[in-house]
Amino acid sequence: GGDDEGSEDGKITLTVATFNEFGYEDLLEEYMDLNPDIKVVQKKLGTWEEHRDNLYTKLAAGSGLSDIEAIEGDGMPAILEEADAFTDLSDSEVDGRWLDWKQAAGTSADGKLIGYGTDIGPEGICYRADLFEKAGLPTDRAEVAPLFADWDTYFATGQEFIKKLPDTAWYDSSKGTSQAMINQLEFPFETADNEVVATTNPEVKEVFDTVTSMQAAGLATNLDQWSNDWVAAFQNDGFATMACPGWMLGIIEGNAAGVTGWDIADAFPGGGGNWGGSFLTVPAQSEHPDEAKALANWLTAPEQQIKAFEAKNTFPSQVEALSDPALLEATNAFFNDAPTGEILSNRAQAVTVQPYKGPKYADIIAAFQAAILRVDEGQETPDEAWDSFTADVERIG
Amino acid sequence: MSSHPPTAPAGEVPSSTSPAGPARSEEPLPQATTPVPPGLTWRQRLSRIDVRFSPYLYISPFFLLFLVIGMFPLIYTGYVSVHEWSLIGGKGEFVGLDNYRAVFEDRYFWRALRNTVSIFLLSSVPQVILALIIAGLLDTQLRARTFWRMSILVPFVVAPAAVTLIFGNLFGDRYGLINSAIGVIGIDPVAWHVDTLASHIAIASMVNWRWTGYNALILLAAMQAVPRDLYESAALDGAGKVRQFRSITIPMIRPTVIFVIITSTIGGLQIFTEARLFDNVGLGGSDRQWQTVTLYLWELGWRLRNLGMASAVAWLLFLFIVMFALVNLLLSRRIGGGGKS
Amino acid sequence: MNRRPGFLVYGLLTAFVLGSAAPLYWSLIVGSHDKSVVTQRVPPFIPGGEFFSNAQRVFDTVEFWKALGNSLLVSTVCATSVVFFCTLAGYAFAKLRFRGSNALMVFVVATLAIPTQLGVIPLFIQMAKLGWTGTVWAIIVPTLVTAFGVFFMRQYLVDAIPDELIEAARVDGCTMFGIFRNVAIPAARPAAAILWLFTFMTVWTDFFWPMIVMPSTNPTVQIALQQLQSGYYVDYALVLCAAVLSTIPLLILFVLTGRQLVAGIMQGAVKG
Amino acid sequence: MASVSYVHAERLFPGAATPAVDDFSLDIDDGELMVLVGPSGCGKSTSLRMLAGLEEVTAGTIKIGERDVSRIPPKDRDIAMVFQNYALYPHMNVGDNMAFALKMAGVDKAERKRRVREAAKLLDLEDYLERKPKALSGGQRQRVAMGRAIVRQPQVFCMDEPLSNLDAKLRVSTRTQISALQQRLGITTVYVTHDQVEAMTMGDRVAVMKDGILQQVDTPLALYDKPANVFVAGFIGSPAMNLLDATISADGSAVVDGFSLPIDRAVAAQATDGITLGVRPESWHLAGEGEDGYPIKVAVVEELGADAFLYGTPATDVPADLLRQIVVRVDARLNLTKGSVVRLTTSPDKVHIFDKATGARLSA
Amino acid sequence: MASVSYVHAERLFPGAATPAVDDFSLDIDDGELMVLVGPSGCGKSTSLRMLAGLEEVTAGTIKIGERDVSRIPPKDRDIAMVFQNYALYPHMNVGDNMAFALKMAGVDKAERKRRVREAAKLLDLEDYLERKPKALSGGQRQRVAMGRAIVRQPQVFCMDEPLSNLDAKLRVSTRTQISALQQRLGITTVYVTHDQVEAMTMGDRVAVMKDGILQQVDTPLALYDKPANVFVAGFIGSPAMNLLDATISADGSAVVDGFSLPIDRAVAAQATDGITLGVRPESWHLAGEGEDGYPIKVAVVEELGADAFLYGTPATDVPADLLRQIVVRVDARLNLTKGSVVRLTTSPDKVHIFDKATGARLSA
Ligand SMILES: Nc1ncnc2c1ncn2[C@@H]1O[C@H](COP(=O)(O)OP(=O)(O)OP(=O)(O)O)[C@@H](O)[C@H]1O
Ligand SMILES: Nc1ncnc2c1ncn2[C@@H]1O[C@H](COP(=O)(O)OP(=O)(O)OP(=O)(O)O)[C@@H](O)[C@H]1O
Ligand SMILES: [Mg+2]
Ligand SMILES: [Mg+2]
Repeated sequence: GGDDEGSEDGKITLTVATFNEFGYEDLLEEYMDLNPDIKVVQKKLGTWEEHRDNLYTKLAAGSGLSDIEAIEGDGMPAILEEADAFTDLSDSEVDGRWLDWKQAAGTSADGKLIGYGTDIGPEGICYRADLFEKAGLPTDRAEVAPLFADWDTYFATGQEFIKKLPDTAWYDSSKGTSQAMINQLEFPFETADNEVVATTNPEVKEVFDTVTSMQAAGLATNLDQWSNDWVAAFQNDGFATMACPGWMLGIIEGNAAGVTGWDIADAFPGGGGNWGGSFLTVPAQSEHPDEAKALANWLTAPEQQIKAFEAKNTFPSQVEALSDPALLEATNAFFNDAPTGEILSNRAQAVTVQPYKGPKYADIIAAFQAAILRVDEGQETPDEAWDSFTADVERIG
Repeated sequence: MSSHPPTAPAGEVPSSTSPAGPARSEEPLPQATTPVPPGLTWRQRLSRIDVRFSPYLYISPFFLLFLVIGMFPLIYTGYVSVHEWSLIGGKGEFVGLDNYRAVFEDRYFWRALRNTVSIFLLSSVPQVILALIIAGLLDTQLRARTFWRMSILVPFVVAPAAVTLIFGNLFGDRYGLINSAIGVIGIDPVAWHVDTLASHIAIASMVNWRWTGYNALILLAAMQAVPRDLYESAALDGAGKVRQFRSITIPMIRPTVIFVIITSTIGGLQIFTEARLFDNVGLGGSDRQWQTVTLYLWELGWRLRNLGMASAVAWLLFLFIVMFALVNLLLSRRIGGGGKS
Repeated sequence: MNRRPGFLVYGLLTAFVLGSAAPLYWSLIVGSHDKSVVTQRVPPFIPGGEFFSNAQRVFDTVEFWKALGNSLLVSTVCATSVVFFCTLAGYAFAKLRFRGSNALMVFVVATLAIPTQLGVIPLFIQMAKLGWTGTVWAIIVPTLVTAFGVFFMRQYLVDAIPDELIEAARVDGCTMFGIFRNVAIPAARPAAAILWLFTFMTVWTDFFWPMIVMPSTNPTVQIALQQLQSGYYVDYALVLCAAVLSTIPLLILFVLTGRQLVAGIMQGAVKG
Repeated sequence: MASVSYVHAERLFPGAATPAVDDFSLDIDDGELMVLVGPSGCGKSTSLRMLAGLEEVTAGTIKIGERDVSRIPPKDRDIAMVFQNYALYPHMNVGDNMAFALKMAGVDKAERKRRVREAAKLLDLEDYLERKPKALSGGQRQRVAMGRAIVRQPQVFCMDEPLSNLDAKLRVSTRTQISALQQRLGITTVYVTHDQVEAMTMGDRVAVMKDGILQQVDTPLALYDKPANVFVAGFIGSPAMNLLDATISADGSAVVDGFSLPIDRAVAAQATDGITLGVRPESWHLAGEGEDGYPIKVAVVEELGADAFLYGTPATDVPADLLRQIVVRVDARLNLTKGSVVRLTTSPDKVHIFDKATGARLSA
Repeated sequence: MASVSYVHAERLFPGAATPAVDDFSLDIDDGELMVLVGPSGCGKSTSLRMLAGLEEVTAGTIKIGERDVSRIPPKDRDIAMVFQNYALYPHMNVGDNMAFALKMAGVDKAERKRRVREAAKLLDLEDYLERKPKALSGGQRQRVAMGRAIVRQPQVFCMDEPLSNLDAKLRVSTRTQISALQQRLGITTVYVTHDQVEAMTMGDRVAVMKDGILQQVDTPLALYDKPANVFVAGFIGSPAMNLLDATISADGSAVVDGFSLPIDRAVAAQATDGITLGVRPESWHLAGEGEDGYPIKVAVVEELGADAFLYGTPATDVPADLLRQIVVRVDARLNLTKGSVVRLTTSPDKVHIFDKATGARLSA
């Protein structure tokens, strides 16, 4: 980690640690061309979880963090708790750059801007047009959209679908679906003053009940999202639809390589929803906080974010970028040449509610999804799963 | 013929106070009744010091390093375990045994304990039995015996991480090779990553695969140390091969069997890599079906960032290992029939 | 008796050996096809031609070269240091009479039973304080000596060096270190080679401790492997190709020195 | 009980160029104690193990009584064996060790107990029945091994150097015990040793082997008095017979180191080439004053109390060599100073004559 | 060269109740070969190792010449040692083995070479200088061990059972070589063995030890003829002296098993309690026809060729016991049937008399 920092031939070396795909490869080259005295090294990890373990270990160690560390949206509240370990990135230049809720999510309780927003995850619904056809459903994305207008019609369509094609589930996983539904609640697990209400909030219980009853009805694959079998299900007509934030498009394309028929509808049950999206932070450990801040600033500027979108479908969180023609005109060949830029932009604008995420948010939603998975896997009845979820939440404290 | 110079040069200062120094305790001074020995030369004294202190010099690197990296952490773990101690914030308040209580009250701890014991039993028992059989097979006049011995050992060079990835693939719930294979003979696919027992079997099989050959070699070595004439004697006495294995081989290698059981116990209670990498979440399943105690420790410390509680688990784990080793020792004694005489 | 073993013995052994090799072979099969092979109903039974392109992807995806370098460095340094210090201590315990030797040896043996996990937390805190986390030092330093090494060398040297040999050297005029150099080291050589091998393999295959102290950006081979599987989707062709790649160095070592390794394991046992 | 016959028996180890035991024919009478003796590696153990069934017979046959046992597994041969290291089962106590074979044979418990007790009484082991072998002294272990053989009441005892793990004193006393026991039980016994004293003192007859080939079978005294060849002559007797290369002079006497010794001319005439003379240490006399004799320079006189042995080198022009020595048994109280020269004589009837080329005995 | 003296030397091992060597005083002359002999565990090796400096002296002193060496480290004592297992450095060839001590002493290379070559010549090892010890036979290794001691030209040789790893034949020939060599070099030598034959044949004088205590020091023949106590009497001589418990009858003769043997009355009178009679096997005669004698039932006759030994049990009412035997040296060609009874006589001057309680010799 920190051993290759410092300057060689008078150059400053900056390290940027990201996970999954931020689409920064070309951008960093470009930045180095623009700033000949700066060398940027990118450190890329597979998943946010892994990146987070790494990040915390280094935080604990007090050294070894990169100059810029990417943080996943759900993890941001916990990071804000450790705000002292990060540089305040407030700057008049960036005021108003992001959607309000995005900027708020990167700001600590005492008003320090800790993270520069990169992308957001406006959700559409991806679907298999070919399977829809077999099931006698419409296939055109405009005709499909109404089917996904709200959760009721979405599930009802699912019931139809599985009657026709019993070997194929309606959606990819209870986990993904429940995540989408939670993302539409305002205070799912914690109140504004961080009181944990996860198990008493009737909305959460409703999500739980809905998802588990739909599972019972056979709409779900019963697979753990991200598991090997889940991956394999892409290749085996395992399911027909899934909640689909922008960054998911690349993943579908990867997992479903060779499968034709994927498409994306410009609709999301219950309006809009946001899933994911990240931030860039500059740890206080950094030896070059100013240069690092400048780089983070540049990377999260609208122009650059558009390029990142073009590279990896990471949907911009910058106000200006949303109206950028490059974004609006983007299409995706794998998804039947869908105008993904426009669709996702529409979906972003449909987002009206952002869940409040307190410091325990990440741990609680993990427990919530684990409870649902236990029902999927048949380990527990919904009631038992709810009880153990309650216990887990208590354990989280 | 004596080509040696006189040993005590005239100029040597005879020290009237005897030159025993630190040697006092081990080499008593000559008693008053015997004449005081002539003073030793400086060289002779040096070589006495050499003899006395060299051993300590030789072992000191080990003990110094061990103190720093082994002993200190051990005790410090105890210290951490009675404090609130977060991964990032560091030491907090002294909380006494609260961390231990928290551990005991956590149902996942008990589940981890259950899983650990179950995985350990599933791995060590078949492993020892299988290793005994393989060792028995190898303990014959084989052709190309080095080849066989090396072949048996191949899994040992595959790192646990790689083993787990490979087996994780083989044990895929829907599309794994093993489910395909048992599908051929008409058995329904097993949900290796869901069902508790199945996941334990899968993890145990990784451990078994890697260690059986190794243990077989250890047992083989013990078997080969059994004097051949005992077998000949038994053959003359009318015992067949199986009977010889039971009446001669097993009792004769009992100490080694116990050794193997104890080491596999210690290893079995520490299973981590296999459980951590069995899925890509790394917490031991949705319901912690296969979360082992060490994995639980890791979750507490590095996911929930509570080093205090994790330290408490570390100490508890240590106690369990000691307890298991002792129980094992007693049981194997009893079973081996060593209780008599 | 000299009866040669029959077909049954060879048959059973062959089955075990095939069982030992099968998983590795399977990962070679998967690692040399593209990723679709995993979900095929009837998998292929011979390796395909994608191995090198998969390997290329491994090197592109994670810092595998760096991981190999780190693992090689760490394993070599640890093995060498363990051999040196443990031979020294093992010899002292085996052959020198000194006050407290028995108690200290008991202590060494007792520490064999202490799980590594027990000391991990303070060790981690310590490493963090020293600023070594994330560097190879964090792996090297805790493995500079091992209780097992001391125990192993002691067990070996007890029998390998007859007491008379040491006494002969004393009578012949050797100093204590002279005896160590002229008598103990030559006698210890076979065991030292085995201990070196063993330590090398143990350090190479270790996962738990590197996972805690090494960042994914400066991984060992095992950490790099884990990264490959922890993506949002697991590309098994990639992962198993890497599993094979990570095993190749040890396999080579094994082919070269397996004979000694086997001997070592068996030796350790008879005397243990 | 039964006689034992080896009929042209051979054991060729896989991969070996020559058989370890070659064309071995030997008849052992019912109740006889036959000793196989010879230097290390000569095939004694192999011969014995062939009889026990522990070693395959690659040619020829072995019979016990009238039964050809060459292909029969060991347990069906009705043989008991006493091993050099006793091969006691260390995890069983003395009683169980003795009873094990009976248990395998399905003898019932009461009978087992009776027979073990009987054997233990015979061997004075009654107090040790509950002990494990490691709690016994060497001599006691040896007796347990004997006991284990005795309880089986087999047709044949096979013993492979059963005394070699005992110290010298115990060995001497135990060998007489074994002889006595064997006579009392009257069980045909094949006894292997490399120690010629043991062979001489214990055997009814002794079979001398070398390089897998049987050299001579006879009673101990006959071996001593009429060794069939140079090998047997040198092997039997301690200190060994003096073997001297000689040429035959014109007058028919033998010439050794330039000194002539009187021999039986008729015998010498049979020699093809040179001859080898054999004279036992006790067959030399010191020549009287003025009497002629083979001159020997005294190197060492070993006083053994009752006897003394003089070791010396021929006092001739041939350069002295520590390794080539003449041994003479002399009176214990004779005072011979080292370096002095004595003159030796002997009588023709005490000189053994062997063909130098073949080593075969020429004298009657 | 130098004399060696043990002056009340003691070795008490830490934790042991009694010293392994106790109040040991012994003077060894310059150039003498002193043999320490005794049963296993009697402290022979310990005594020798105290001299070499390998074992601490816990009380008393040891001198080499006039120098007190009790506290001096081994390497400064100018002693060479030959170990039972030879202790050859396995990774060095024969030449290097022999030169090692010289190298440690800083002797220059040319001189080392010269001395090694000289010793090798003496021991007939010249052809083997390049070989590693494991490529040598047992006898050759033994010679290398000797050579290693010789090249150092030390003041004292210490040898601890240097022959016990050789086979019986080689042992006999090697012991005479060692004696010859020692005489030639004239170096004071302390030689440890547990074999009384070796002790008798090799020592200028022999020191007999038991339980850490010196029993008797004398020339071999003096030990044989006048053993100082029952232990020495039984230990020296093979087969051992017959030791018979006796009571003294009214007429002053000794009564054994009801049979009376004539003894020197004056001596018997000194006994406090009972006496023990000692008669060597060769001191018995078979009584002539009608002559009175100690009746012995013949158990075994061991024919050794030159001699025969008769083992028998007293033919009295006392129950026979395999373990208590009378040994008689008889004529080799005498035909005695087993079970027959012979009558033994001896003469009073051949009977050794010991005090039964103390074991000390009473006869002159
Ligand atoms: N299992 C075997 N394989 C090959 N050769 C063997 C085997 N066992 C013995 N031999 C060879 O057969 C020959 C005779 O061996 P055997 O053990 O019968 O000798 P021995 O007379 O008993 O010697 P010793 O007195 O040393 O016990 C030797 O040359 C030996 O090397
Ligand atoms: N290192 C030791 N520690 C304690 N006791 C010892 C040690 N070495 C020897 N002894 C004891 O000292 C006594 C004498 O031992 P020593 O080795 O001198 O006997 P020995 O006469 O050489 O016997 P052997 O003929 O068996 O070699 C024995 O009782 C032995 O148990
Ligand atoms: Mg043999
Ligand atoms: Mg000794």
